[in-house]
Amino acid sequence: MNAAILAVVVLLPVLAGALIPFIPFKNRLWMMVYIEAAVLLVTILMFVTLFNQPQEEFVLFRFAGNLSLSFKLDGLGSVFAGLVAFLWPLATLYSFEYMKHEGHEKYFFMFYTMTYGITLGIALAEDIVTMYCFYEALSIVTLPLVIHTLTREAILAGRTYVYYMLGGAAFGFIGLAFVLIYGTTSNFVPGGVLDFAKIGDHRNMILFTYVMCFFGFSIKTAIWPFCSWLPKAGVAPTPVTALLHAVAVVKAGAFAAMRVTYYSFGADFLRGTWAQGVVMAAVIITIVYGCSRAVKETHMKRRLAWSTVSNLSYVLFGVVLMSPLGLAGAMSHMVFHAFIKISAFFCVGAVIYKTGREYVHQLNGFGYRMPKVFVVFTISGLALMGVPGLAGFVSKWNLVKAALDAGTGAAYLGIAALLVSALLTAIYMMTIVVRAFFPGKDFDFSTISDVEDPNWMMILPLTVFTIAIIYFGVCSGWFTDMLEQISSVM
Amino acid sequence: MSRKISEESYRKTRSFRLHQWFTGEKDLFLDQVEMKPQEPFTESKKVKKKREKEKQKMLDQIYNLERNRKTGPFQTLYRVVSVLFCICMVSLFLVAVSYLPPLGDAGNPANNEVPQRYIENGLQETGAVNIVTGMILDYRAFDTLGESHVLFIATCAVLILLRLDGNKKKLQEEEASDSAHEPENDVILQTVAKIVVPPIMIFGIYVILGGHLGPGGGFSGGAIIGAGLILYLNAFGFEKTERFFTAKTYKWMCFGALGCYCLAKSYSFFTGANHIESIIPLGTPGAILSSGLILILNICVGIVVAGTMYTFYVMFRKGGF
Amino acid sequence: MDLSNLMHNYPEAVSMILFAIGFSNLLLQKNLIKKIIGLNIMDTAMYLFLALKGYIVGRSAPIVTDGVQSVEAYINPIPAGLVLTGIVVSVSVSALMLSLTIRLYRRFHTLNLDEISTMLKKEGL
Amino acid sequence: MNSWILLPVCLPVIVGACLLISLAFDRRKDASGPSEEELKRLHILVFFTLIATTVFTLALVWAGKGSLALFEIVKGIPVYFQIDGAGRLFAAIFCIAWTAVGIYAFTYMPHEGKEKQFFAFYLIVFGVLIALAFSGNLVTMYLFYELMTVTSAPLVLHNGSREAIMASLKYLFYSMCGAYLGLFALFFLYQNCDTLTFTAGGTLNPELAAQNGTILLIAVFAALIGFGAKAGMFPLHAWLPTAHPVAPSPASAVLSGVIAKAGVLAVLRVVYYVAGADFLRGSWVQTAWMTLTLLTVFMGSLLAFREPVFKKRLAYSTVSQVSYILFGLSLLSPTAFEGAMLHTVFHMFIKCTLFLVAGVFIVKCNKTRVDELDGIGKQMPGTLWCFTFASLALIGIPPTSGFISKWYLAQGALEANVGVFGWLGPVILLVSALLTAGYLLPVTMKGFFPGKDYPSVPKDDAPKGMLYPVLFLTAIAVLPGVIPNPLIGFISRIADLVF
Amino acid sequence: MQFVQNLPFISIIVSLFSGSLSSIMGGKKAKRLNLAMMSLVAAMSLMVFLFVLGTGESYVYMMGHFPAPWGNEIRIGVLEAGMALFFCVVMLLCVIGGYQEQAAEIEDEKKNLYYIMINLLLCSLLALIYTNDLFTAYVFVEINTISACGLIMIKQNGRTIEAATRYMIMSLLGSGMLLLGICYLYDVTGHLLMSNIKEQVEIIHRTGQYRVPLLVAVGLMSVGLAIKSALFPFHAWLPDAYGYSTVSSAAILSSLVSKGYIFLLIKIFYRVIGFDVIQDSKVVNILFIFGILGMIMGSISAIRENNIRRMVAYSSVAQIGYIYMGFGLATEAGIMASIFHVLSHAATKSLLFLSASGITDSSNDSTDFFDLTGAGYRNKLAGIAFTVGSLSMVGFPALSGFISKLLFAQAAIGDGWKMFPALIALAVSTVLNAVYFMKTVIRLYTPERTAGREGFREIHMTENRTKSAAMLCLVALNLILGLGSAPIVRMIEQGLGMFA
Repeated sequence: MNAAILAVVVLLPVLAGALIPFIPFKNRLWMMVYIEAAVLLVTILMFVTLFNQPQEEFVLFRFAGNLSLSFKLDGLGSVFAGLVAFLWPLATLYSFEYMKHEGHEKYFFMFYTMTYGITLGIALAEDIVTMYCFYEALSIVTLPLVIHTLTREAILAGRTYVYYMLGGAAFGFIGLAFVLIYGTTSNFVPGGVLDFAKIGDHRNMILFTYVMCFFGFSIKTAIWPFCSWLPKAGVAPTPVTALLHAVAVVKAGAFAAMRVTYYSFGADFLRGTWAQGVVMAAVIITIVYGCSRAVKETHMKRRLAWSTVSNLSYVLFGVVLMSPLGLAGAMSHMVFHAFIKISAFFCVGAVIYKTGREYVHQLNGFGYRMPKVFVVFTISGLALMGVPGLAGFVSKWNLVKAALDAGTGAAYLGIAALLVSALLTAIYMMTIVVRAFFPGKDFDFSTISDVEDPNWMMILPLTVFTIAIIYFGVCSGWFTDMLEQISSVM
Repeated sequence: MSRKISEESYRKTRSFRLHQWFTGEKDLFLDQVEMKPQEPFTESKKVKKKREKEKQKMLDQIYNLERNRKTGPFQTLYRVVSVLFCICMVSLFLVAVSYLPPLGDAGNPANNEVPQRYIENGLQETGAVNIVTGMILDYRAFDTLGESHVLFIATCAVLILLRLDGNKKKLQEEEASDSAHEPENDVILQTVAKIVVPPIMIFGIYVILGGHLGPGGGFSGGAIIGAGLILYLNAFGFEKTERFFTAKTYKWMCFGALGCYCLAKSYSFFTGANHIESIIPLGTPGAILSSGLILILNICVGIVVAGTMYTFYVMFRKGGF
Repeated sequence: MDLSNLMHNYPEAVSMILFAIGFSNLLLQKNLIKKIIGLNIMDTAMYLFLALKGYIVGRSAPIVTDGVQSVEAYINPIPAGLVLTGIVVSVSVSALMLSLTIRLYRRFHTLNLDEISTMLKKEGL
Repeated sequence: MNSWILLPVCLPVIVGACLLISLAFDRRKDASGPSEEELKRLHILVFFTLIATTVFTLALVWAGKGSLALFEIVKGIPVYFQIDGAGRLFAAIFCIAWTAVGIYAFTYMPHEGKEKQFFAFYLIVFGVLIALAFSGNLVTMYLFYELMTVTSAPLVLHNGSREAIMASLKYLFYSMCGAYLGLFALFFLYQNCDTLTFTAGGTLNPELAAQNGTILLIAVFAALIGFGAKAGMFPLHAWLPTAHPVAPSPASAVLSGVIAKAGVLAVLRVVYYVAGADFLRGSWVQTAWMTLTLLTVFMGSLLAFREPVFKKRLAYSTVSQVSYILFGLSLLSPTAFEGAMLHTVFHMFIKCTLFLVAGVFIVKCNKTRVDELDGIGKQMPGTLWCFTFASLALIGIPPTSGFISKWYLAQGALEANVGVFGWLGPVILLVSALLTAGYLLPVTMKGFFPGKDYPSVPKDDAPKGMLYPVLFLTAIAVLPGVIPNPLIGFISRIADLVF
Repeated sequence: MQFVQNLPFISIIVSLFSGSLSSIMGGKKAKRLNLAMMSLVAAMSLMVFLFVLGTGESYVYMMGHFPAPWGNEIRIGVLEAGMALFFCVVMLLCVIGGYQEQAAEIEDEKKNLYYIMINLLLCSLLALIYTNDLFTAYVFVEINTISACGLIMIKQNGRTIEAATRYMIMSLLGSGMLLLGICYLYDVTGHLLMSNIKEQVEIIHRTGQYRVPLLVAVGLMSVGLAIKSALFPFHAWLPDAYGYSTVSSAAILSSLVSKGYIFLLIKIFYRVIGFDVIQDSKVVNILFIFGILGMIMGSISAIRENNIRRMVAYSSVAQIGYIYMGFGLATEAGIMASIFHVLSHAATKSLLFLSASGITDSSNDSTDFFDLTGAGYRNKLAGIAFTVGSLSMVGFPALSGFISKLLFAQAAIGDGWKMFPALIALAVSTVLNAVYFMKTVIRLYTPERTAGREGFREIHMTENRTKSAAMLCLVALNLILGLGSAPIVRMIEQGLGMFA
């Protein structure tokens, strides 16, 4: 199984997406079938490739000196690619239903499917230059999705979004330049590529570059000083906020941070240095800051967006521990949080789609009128809080195990931050659930008589995600082993 | 021992809040959870109008010229800084001059083999008695070619700015204003011009033609002829000069001179670079028709310079020939 | 900074001072015409400096008189040629600047460049 | 034999879940309340479930052996059930009290309405409690601890008023905060113990514990505070006084009587079955724990003394009485441990009786404040007599059960070499006993002797359905005082294992 | 001496002669002559470039019968031929792109004067690239200045005349200092030919006799040329000059004119003074600091701008800051990065100016941001072209901006104290670029109901055929620079090798 399939997997959705506005579909159904077929085909191809793991790399294009766009499948890449490939068809199905009454769908699905290919490109990138190119392409392709509704605040949100993204890429660029100069090769090699003969005395310079590069790449993961774009991007339609700002775009940022930390600069070079201290501090602040803002936020999507900000810093916390266990913990939370958050966002999306209500205090008594949606929401809430028996607890457990294994004071502080944020998560999730199921004594149900559950296209993804959350909660042993085996290669 | 305070003031004290927390009546955290969303920002019409008025007032403030003139510190600061900059520049130059090779000393680095060859076999190679003309028009001919084109492009620029022949009305009005100040047929000037203009012209031609034999050349001769023309125009007004010097003549004259100059020089460059023997005879030194192309080039340059001088003056005066 | 060489090179020092005067005039003067005058001062100082480069004590102008072609007889001809070219450049540039000033004066009736730009901003052209 | 453990856990949970689903359907049909015979069928169903679960649990308590591992929550740590000494004791007292209050609730609930929702959650919490009692390792216990919190919150907000919802949210978040402190401890214990399964005497790995001792002590202290939240210990006690007045009486009875003991069980498991008593003995954690418990005991009874609302007064009394138990545990000596266990048993039944009596007063004559209660004895002599006997037991007058547990506690305090607490503990217990008398006996005095000008009023006592459970609970509360030996023998057997 | 070696000389003479020839022609004929001349010169430059690439070493071409120190000479190497070719192509595209504006905005009888200016500008650029003699360079710098001033003022409204005046004042200051520098150099070394000066400079450097005048000469020449190419503190004239002149002159000015001076400065650094003398003279640090300031301040003032043409003008102040920062690094890699950035900036900036004019055409000719909302839908090709231009400016991969940023970063690394300011300035200025370019791109693509308003109309690609063609070629050029940058970088490296 040669590696050409990697390039096919990346370029097919980009091509399919780009063609959508130009193909004259007879009616909306045919368009839906075309898009869903394309996405499913890519997912199947992806899982076939994951299944028999082609080892050799595939050079797509060599454009300057030793710089080239090339793909290679390794452990970390296959986890992220697998996650994206699993979620995308379901999210597309959901967005068919959601986009029914939103405007100009063709452009929406064009960029939506192209993002799929580009995210796979990031996952399968073999060296830092390819990843950087797809990383930048991702910011540009997702911009039209953010400003899809073209209202005034959508434009403002889009503008902030693009400033942060390109700003981050600019700082990440410095890291890229450093790796190209000081690294033995631009490829991703587990354990780092820096050759210390060349670095010689100025270690601090490299550490400073690493900090700049980490902040550059993790701006997409909404790290504390630069996290205001994520809640603002909540103005986009729900499939965008759900898939992109809870799963694809932000996880791509975390994935890039993992690649840079473990595969370019090398974890043991960075462990114990002041750079790790600075980065750890920012991550811990984000964990607590994200949750505290979520508690005060009354707009549902923004509340979940702030919760994503804090949960992403869980992933970064794992990355920043600079140990193989830390990486395994980060990957596990990346996957589980993706399932939990996307189901929460889809529930909120269903509420908005059916009733158009967006604020928490308008949800009284919805539990009875939309039982399926709110049961799923409760399960994802419990999972997010970290109730044992659901996926959230397992990933928290892996992260904490790694932190304990690291054993530094900052790691313990991180654990405390994790628990404080879990408590705050409990607060902002449970208030919604209690309000939905127990509206209070004198609440007359006539006011919400028109509310009822959406049709199967929305319910199917929700059920699949809930089953996944419970399944991973109940038996996640094999998955954690796999992750540890991937990261042990460090 | 503690004063008995009223119920309301007690409610505001810190100990009461602590008691509330301790007994659990009121929790400092729970009630804030369900805030209502803020209303969108709306601006009443009156406020909007006031803001517009203020903005306009501010704009006038910025652009009022008198106040700008007296902008106090900024102007003086700019002036002081510039003066300081010039002073330190002068001192820098003086220091540099003090380190330059001594003036007039024969051993200066400038007197190396380059001027030596010019002087020793300049006459044989270019045929020009005046070594400087030989250098300008033969050794370093490319600069002088560029030179004449600088003149040409300057005239074009001036034409762009000042030529008015586009709209007739403006031309008449310009003509009227031009002659308004000049006295008609100023007798003294005309008689002096009648006496002086011919010798000027002849002397100019002499200087141009004698360029390769003695001091002079196309540039200085052309300037003299140009000055003569301007004097003639001043004295006899535009009707007289239009008879022999119109825009068309100028255009063709200028193109002819430059074209011939360019072609002649490119011939000599081409033959030089490809080491082909150029067929132009150098003639006997000292004779008028000696030193190959230099004479022709001098004439062309003279024409260009004279035309330019005259055009500048005419453009400044009337914007039309 | 040896003073004796400076004393010996006093003509170049004078030309440098002239250059500085011209330069500061061009920079500081508000009136456009005075700027152009400053420009001309600067150029003439430049050509003085350049002409001085070629001067050698006790030698005459490089025109071959009665067949004498030895180097000791004549001064260095190159600076003379360069000065000639320089003069032509400064003539054409001054002409251009003057015509610009005329056009500006016809349009704005002031010669102060800063005032002109504030007027333009005010019109929001 | 071990798969039988699942039965008493799953039965109530499944029945409760079915009730909830049927509740969702009939909500869809019509908003009107359930009809008469529907209610009857509901009562019968709930009654049989309660009885069956109690029978199965008591069978397990009596003859149950071995352990059962279900699925793995986290790699290497399964959901693990194990029947051991403490588990038996707590499971037994849980199901007895739970059934009695359940029967009482049949007649009480028409006063509140929405019986199906109440009984659904009531049964689910019962199943979770049994699972909690029998849980075999710390993670399983933590799982059922959190489930108990989440499922018991609807009991508090049953009547749907705004204060009820706010109180239940507060209850939820305080116990969540407690749970997360417990989780914090759990992580560190996982790192430093050989295994998390409960083994009497603790599974701490000696050299690991020596190596990072300080962080481990902090962790255990966090667990004490965290799990102590459910037991109403000082820093996180504030939810009790808010939750009880708004909850329906059976719910508040169960809440303060049974669920508070779940907190005690959690603390007991962490201290005696994972960390191990000798790890904490003499450390600053023990002293801090003792001071907190004594502070709560004293503060609780002081606040109860001044509280006009009858159920809030009982809530404060719960806060102080449960801290008696925690004080016993904190002394880390065998007799004190036995005293604590005894007091757990007795206090559960006494507090259930008191709250049920309060429920009767609310249902019959809609009186919630204490000063309204004078002359109640004339109207309902039987109920007030039960109240009097229960309060005597609580105060610790010799023939009743309270005296024995307080005696063992005082004995344990003097016996354990804990420095100043040796004598300070018993003194505070004594003073608080007096205060308990101070806030309970006036109710009986005013009830029976309202003074001359009280109009004579006809005697109509509580309805049968409520009176018999109250009588049954009073009997169980008071009688062990008379024949304590079997209970003490059973508890001393647990104590020998642990120390 | 094959014939192809004469082609550089012939291209200079042809452009010179066509300049004077078009003075006697009418507007239309002059336009056709200009087009023919430019394409002829481009073809000749291509042939020279291929020839020199083949031989692999630079050759000297004597102008006239007398060898170098006596007569003039031009020197043609890979770098010079490549730059000449690139400049001709870009100028051709800029002029073609602006035909419609030229027809509309310039008075009929002054059209031929405009084409004279363009011809002579091209001639002076070629001479600047090829010349090997300092004084010839000065003469053609003068021609360049005057023709550039002509280009600025051709539109003859109040703004352009005022901009032309400011431009002339600053340029004359610059050329005054340049001439003074040349005089000092002549006085100290005795030569005007670059290679001879170099030997003298090495002697001076060793003996240390005339060190101060040499330093002053280098300083004067660098500052003079910096003033002329609008480096940061001396850029006051640039926004008005580029902002208000016609489209093709703005494009030519921004991408070619200032680059001619920069190329002369490279020659002075490499061929006249020699690289080691430069490195220990402090002049390079001054240029570095001005470059860094330019990068930041240029972008900041671009953000504050409310007029799209002036915003693009300010952004070229920032890009020139990049180039001078490359000089400031005073390493081989730094110069190489600057030269590549010269090429990439020329291609991107002219694309931006052409597309900006296309956008303003479709929005009632107003350059105010408020009217441009939704212009991307009205004029599709201009919208796409502007987006490609801004993405290249921001450093989007696969476009030329990314490669030049990469080369700058690689040059900056490992350069002592200069590394951190350079890298941070690079990152910050990319962010600032992103801010004002993306703001505009988003504004272009927010739909706006302009059916009613007059002057707002849909412009189809075929309406202005020449401009669309020019824009497409420039986009292609950008992509070639972005994707196929490896051969170009190798060509520059080889050129620099034989440049000294």
